[in-house]
Amino acid sequence: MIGVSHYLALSAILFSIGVAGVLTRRNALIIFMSIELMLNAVNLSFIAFSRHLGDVDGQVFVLFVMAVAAAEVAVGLAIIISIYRKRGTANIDKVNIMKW
Amino acid sequence: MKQYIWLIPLIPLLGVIFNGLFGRAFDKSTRSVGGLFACGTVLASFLMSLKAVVELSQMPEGARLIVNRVFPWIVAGNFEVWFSVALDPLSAVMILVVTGVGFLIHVYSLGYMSHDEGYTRFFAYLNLFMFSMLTLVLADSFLLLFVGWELVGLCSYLLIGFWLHKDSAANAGKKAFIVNRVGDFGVLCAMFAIFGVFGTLDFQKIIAMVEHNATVTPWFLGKALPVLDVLHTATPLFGITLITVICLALFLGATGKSAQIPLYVWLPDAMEGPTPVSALIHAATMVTAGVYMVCRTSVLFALAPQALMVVAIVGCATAIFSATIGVAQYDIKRVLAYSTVSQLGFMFLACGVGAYAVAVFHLATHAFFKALLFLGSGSVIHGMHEEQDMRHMGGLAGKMKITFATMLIGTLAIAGIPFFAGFFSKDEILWKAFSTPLGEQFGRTLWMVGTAAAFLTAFYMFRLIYMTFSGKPRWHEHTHPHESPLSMTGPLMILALFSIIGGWIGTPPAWPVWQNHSFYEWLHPMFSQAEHILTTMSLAHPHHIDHHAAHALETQLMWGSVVVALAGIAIATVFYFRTNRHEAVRRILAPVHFVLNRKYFVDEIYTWTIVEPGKWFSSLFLWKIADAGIIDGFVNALAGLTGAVGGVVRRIQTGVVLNYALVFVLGVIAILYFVVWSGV
Amino acid sequence: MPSLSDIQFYLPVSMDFVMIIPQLAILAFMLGILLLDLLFSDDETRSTAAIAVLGLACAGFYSLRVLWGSSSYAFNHLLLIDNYGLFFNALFCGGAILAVLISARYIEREGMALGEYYVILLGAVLGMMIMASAGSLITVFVGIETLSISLYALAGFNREKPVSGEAAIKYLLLGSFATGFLLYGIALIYGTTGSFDIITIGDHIKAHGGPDKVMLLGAVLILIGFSFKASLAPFHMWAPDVYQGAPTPIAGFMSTAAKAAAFAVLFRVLSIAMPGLHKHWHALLYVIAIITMIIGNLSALGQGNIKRMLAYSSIAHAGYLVIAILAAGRGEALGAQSILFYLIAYTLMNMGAFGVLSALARRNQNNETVDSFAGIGYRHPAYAAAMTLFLVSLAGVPPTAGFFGKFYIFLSAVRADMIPLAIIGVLNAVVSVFYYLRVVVAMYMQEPGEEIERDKILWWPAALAIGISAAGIIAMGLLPGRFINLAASAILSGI
Amino acid sequence: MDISLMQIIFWALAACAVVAALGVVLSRNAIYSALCLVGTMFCLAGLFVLLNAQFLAAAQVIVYAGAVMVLFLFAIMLLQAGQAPGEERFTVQALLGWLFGIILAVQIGALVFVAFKGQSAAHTSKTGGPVLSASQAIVPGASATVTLKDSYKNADSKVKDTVEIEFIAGPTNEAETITLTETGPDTAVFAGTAATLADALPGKPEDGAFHVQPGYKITANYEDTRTGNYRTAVIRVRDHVIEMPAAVTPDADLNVSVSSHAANTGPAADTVKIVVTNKPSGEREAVVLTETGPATGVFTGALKTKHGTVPGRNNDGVMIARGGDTLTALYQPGDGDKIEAALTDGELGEDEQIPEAAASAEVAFGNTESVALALFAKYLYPFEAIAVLLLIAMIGAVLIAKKKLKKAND
Repeated sequence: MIGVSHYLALSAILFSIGVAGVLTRRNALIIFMSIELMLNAVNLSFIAFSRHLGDVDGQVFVLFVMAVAAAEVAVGLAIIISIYRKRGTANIDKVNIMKW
Repeated sequence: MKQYIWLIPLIPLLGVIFNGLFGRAFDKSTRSVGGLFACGTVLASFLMSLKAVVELSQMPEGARLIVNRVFPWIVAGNFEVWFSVALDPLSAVMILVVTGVGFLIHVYSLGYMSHDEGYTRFFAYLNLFMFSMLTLVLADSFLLLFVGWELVGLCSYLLIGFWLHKDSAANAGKKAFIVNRVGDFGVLCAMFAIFGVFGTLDFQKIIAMVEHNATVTPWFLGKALPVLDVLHTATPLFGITLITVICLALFLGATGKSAQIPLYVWLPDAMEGPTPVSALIHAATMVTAGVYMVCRTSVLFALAPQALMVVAIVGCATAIFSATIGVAQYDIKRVLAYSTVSQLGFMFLACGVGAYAVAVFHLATHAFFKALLFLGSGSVIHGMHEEQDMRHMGGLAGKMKITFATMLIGTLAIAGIPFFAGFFSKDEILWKAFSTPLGEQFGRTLWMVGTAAAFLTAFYMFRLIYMTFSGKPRWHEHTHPHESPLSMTGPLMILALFSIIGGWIGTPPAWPVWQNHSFYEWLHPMFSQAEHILTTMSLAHPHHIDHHAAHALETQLMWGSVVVALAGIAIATVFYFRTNRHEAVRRILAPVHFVLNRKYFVDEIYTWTIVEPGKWFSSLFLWKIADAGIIDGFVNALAGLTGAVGGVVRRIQTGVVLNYALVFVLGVIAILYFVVWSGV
Repeated sequence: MPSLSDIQFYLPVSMDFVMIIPQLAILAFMLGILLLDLLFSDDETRSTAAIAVLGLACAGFYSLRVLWGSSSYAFNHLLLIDNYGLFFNALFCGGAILAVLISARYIEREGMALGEYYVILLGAVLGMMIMASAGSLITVFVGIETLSISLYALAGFNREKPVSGEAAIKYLLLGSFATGFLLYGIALIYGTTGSFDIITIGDHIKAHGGPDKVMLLGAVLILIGFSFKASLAPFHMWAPDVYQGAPTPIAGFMSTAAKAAAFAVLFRVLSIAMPGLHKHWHALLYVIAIITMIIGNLSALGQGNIKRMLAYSSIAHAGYLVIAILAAGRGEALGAQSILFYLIAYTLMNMGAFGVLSALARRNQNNETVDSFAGIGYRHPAYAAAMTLFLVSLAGVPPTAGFFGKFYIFLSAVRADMIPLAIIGVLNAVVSVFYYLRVVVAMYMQEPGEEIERDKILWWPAALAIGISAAGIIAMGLLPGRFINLAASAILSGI
Repeated sequence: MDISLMQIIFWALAACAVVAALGVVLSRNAIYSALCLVGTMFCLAGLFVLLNAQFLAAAQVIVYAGAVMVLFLFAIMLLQAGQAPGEERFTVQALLGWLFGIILAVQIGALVFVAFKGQSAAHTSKTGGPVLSASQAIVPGASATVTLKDSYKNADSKVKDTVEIEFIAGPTNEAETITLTETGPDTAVFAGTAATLADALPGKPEDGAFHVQPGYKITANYEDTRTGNYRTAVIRVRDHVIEMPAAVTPDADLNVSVSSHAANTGPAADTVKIVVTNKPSGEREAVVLTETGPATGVFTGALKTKHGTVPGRNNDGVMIARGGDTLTALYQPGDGDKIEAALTDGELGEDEQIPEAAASAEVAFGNTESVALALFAKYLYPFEAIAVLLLIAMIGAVLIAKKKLKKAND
């Protein structure tokens, strides 16, 4: 039987893949996509719990997460574009003027 | 007046505001208004103090206490501290000294700083200092005392670094501030511990609780116990009793502010500030704050004999240690600085043997003659156009008569010559050390070391006088020494007067004529409780000298110390008094050249066997290695170490955001492991 | 299951809206500025600033005077309207007013004078207000994100400056990364307790007795999310770079008001939703407090850039605040009060310090460094005196606000039987003196090197803000009782 | 839907999602990453459907896969960031990144998987599985009501079935078996009582009543024979017990009763005073309860409630309340012993769920209507706040991405 734990484990795996993506990639856009992956994984958890508890609130939260993620993407892409204009790269490890 | 004690510290604050706000508006011709205003506020404060003390003295002896609760200051649950000031015999002595000497130094500064750029700024700082110091001594609780404590530290920092164009001044200011913070750490810890035990920070309440052995419920015990049991049985650190820990923490603060081993290093450097500052802060008032605090908490210290012994040993060691260094110095202000450290050591020695009243007495007399000596040296420096090296002085006695005469009086006072103020207080300290209830052998040792320090004091002070005022002029060609204006010599003369008569209000019991113990009687109620605790303790280890024998012994010791002081002067005279005259004599009387040469030979043997090794030892080892190397090195190493660790820590911040995310996830993993997986 | 007939129980009523008038005021002024900005000419941002100040003042006044004393909820427990939240509303408004005053000329000088700047700033305040009053993890999340997105935009507002963009991208990437963890935590807490409502969660955790591991995992992840916002180690790494790169008034705003918001929500969630997990979060935050103070202070020691130094010092200050939270968690009333007291003090002194920096430091001229402040004491005595006051207060020297803030915190730690933590805190405070003092020494005791052009010194609005901060610090130092009583009344009715 | 088919769909979607997610992270080319992400999102949308969240599945496809990803693709094209250089380098950072990712997956995944193992994804706790409940607290000598809902024990739908449950009193470990009888022939609800005697003696097992004193605890562990899980019921014995209905509707009276032998001071009918607090609004009302007869030790009384949203005045005899409020009654006897009506808080307005309604709810769950009802009624406030957030994001994004700022005011 497919229980709630399967969904949760899948969610944890997807979340961790997203985390690994953030940690390993240098392209700002791909890092962003990895973060989206993390958020999507969390959404899966929310919906699985929502179903498990028989409570619709979890689904409402997922809607909010989607809206917020969209907002973050909009601002984030704008910032990446502005940085690209200045430095001609979207590689995040080149963005290190400020350190120590 | 009784309701207005709190005005005494506040009046100088007016001067701060006046000079702070309008100081920049004055030009060179009108700025003396600011200086006069500053002097006026301190004078007003002095007069009010005088009035208040007179009123205090008219109260019955056991009940001499005026408390002004101004407003509730910190209220947090059951914890309540009032902004309140208290005048009792101890703080009465302090405010008179602070405002009195402070006023004279203000007047002196009118002349001394008249050509300086930051004239009004200087007076604003001085007034701020008066405010802070008066707050400190009038404080009714540890908290307000600590506020004053920090503020005087800040003022000291501002004033040391007053001449900011000098790099050394800036560094000295920094050194003072940082070293003092180490001491403050001790005071803060002690405050928290005291609050933890007593549940209050009020001096009166704490003393009353000790007196009645009140029942307290400290948080760390969770049960009610008599306070003395708590203090004597709790052992927070390495088996040391709580009361000892508290007292040692307090004393750590005192060593910082009062420049004792190991935290004295800042004071000699502090001489980078203008001379009136050295006189006011680093000789007469601020540095005595540590002594004042120990006296203020005398009851607590009396309960901790081990801590008292530490105080006595540190005081005694500082006295001899800095005296030896003083012998090898050429900068006139540095000699005085080391002498200050040494004299403060005497005061702590007195505190450590339970003779608090004597400590306060020496504090007062020292304030007079040390302020006098510093102001005198300032007058010399002023007259010599900012020359501080004694090797470039000499023969000034004729050029600066008043300065010479007054400084000579000050020197006689500090050297412990009978009839001068310093004699009475220092002699009594040595006697009290000799007869301490803390142990016979211990007392003898303290006395011997103290007497040796007194001998050195007499020696190096007369060395200073001879090198500065006697012999041939060694100054640079275009230097034209001149006597200072009346605004500077006036305070010198007044202070000289006090350096002579100041000691007569508290003669030792062994003094043959004109017995007068009014100073000790005045302070008696302040320390009777602490002395009672100490005497009952000494009954446990009886070494009771009968009264008559004691009197005889004290007389002998008194004469002994006079002889020692005279010996110091004599040796100084042999080596420094007009030594250059020998060369003249040698040229004129060629036939006796051989004899003179032999004499020189003796001199040289003496010099090379005793003085030079001594000088070498003191200058190379004590000054260069112990002081500059070990202690400075320790402070620097500490700063360097934290800096180095900081440098490593900050390298984690690589600037690459991916590394930050890595650290983030590492943190998450570690926390999940410790809290979720291994916990529960 | 909700059905149509249930709607009447959930639909908001007028009382709900009365309770959020401060938020509505901010929103109204936000939209108003957005519209008016179209009418004004391009360069006209000063009147916009004035309107923003007016709006913030209205919201702050309404919170502190009219709504003060409410103990209610709004919107189906999504918001808890109590003195605690109202206090923070006022604090955010105060901090934002200072930020606006400092910004007024700053953004002109830096060539980024756009009315939208204030719109986004007000948006950030709105987000903070939602956070401080949040009664549900949903509102917590929405508040945090409103604040964060506003701050991402503000950090990168000065596009012409490479560091500004760098600050924005670093903040955004790490911020949304942290949001992922926060959300995961919320999901797990929701799954184990069946609710987003923090009171219900708290009851559930308490009733549950021993914590189940998933619940603990969720709680820990939520705490990590908050720790990021509050810049607690090891989740602090963004702070130095972001503060340094962001426009200076915004850096001040982030390090004070935004941090206060993070602490507001952290403390409320800990004390309402997680008392049942006290043992666990106490141990966790204990370690975090120590690491945070040590890393913040040690890193600040070697900084040559004042802005960056203040950033590290702000990390250290977050560590002190955690001590207060720990004391409060042990039932020490003073601990809770000292959080609020410290936050007022910290807002005043840090905004003030960043204000002086904004006023004196011109962009792209590398004159945010300690060395460039050499001799300022003579050329700009008023600013230098104010800066000295702020730094001295940050170092915790009495009788300033900073001293009493630290005093209350360490006292509460001692009372809550956390002596080692108090001692570590005091030692850290001693170390911090080294780097604060360096600036003072430079200002008064170092000869200026080459003359740095400081022609466009910001004057009156910024000076007003600096003056207000300085006066506040002195007032708090002289009358700390008043302010601790205010904090006490904010705590008593709230948590 | 056939179980095995559902399993196949789940495993297929899950595998696709993981593979696509790895594709996002591993692709050298950003465009492939983006396409893989779209794939992951489609798989997740499918899983959402499996979880009965059809509306969100649609939103996932439209908002994420549609709008957000198109935005990403535009950005990639605009920045020509498809093949960014420098990605090929192997670094410690990458190694640690993967290591940490795996650790995190194990840490979180294993924990949640084990914790929820064997629990159905579908909502169980209200509709299925046994529910054992009992009076929360009683005074010594009173009887506690025990009810059990367990459809599995409804062996014969024609007759009233019985269930026996063993209760153990602590600390004496006295065991009694209580027989619960079905309330009707096919209700699957069983009821019974546990009698007690106010008696300090340790009673014999199975003598029909517990010998208890205040402070004792009577517990039962009831095994759900289907899953092997235990349900626990606890009855606490106290000096005083305060009782209140679990729910009342607005404008109805709130009946409160207190049992207390100590308050029964005289032979006449005594009174006790309790305070009812409306937790969210803070309104307090004092209620005087009268003893039901001389020396019964049971006191009853009622408090008027009125529907309203503005908190009323304290002690005016009427409690102003609205749906969702929680009322707490507090009885404070003279000896300072506080007793809260711990779990007898009432929820105004919501009638208790009728078990039969669950089936229809299961169908309605997750559909557009139920999400919309929650969104526009209960969560209207954050919904509006999100609108503001989007506005701010829009302004910010436009400003930052705009080509040139105004000239610096130098």
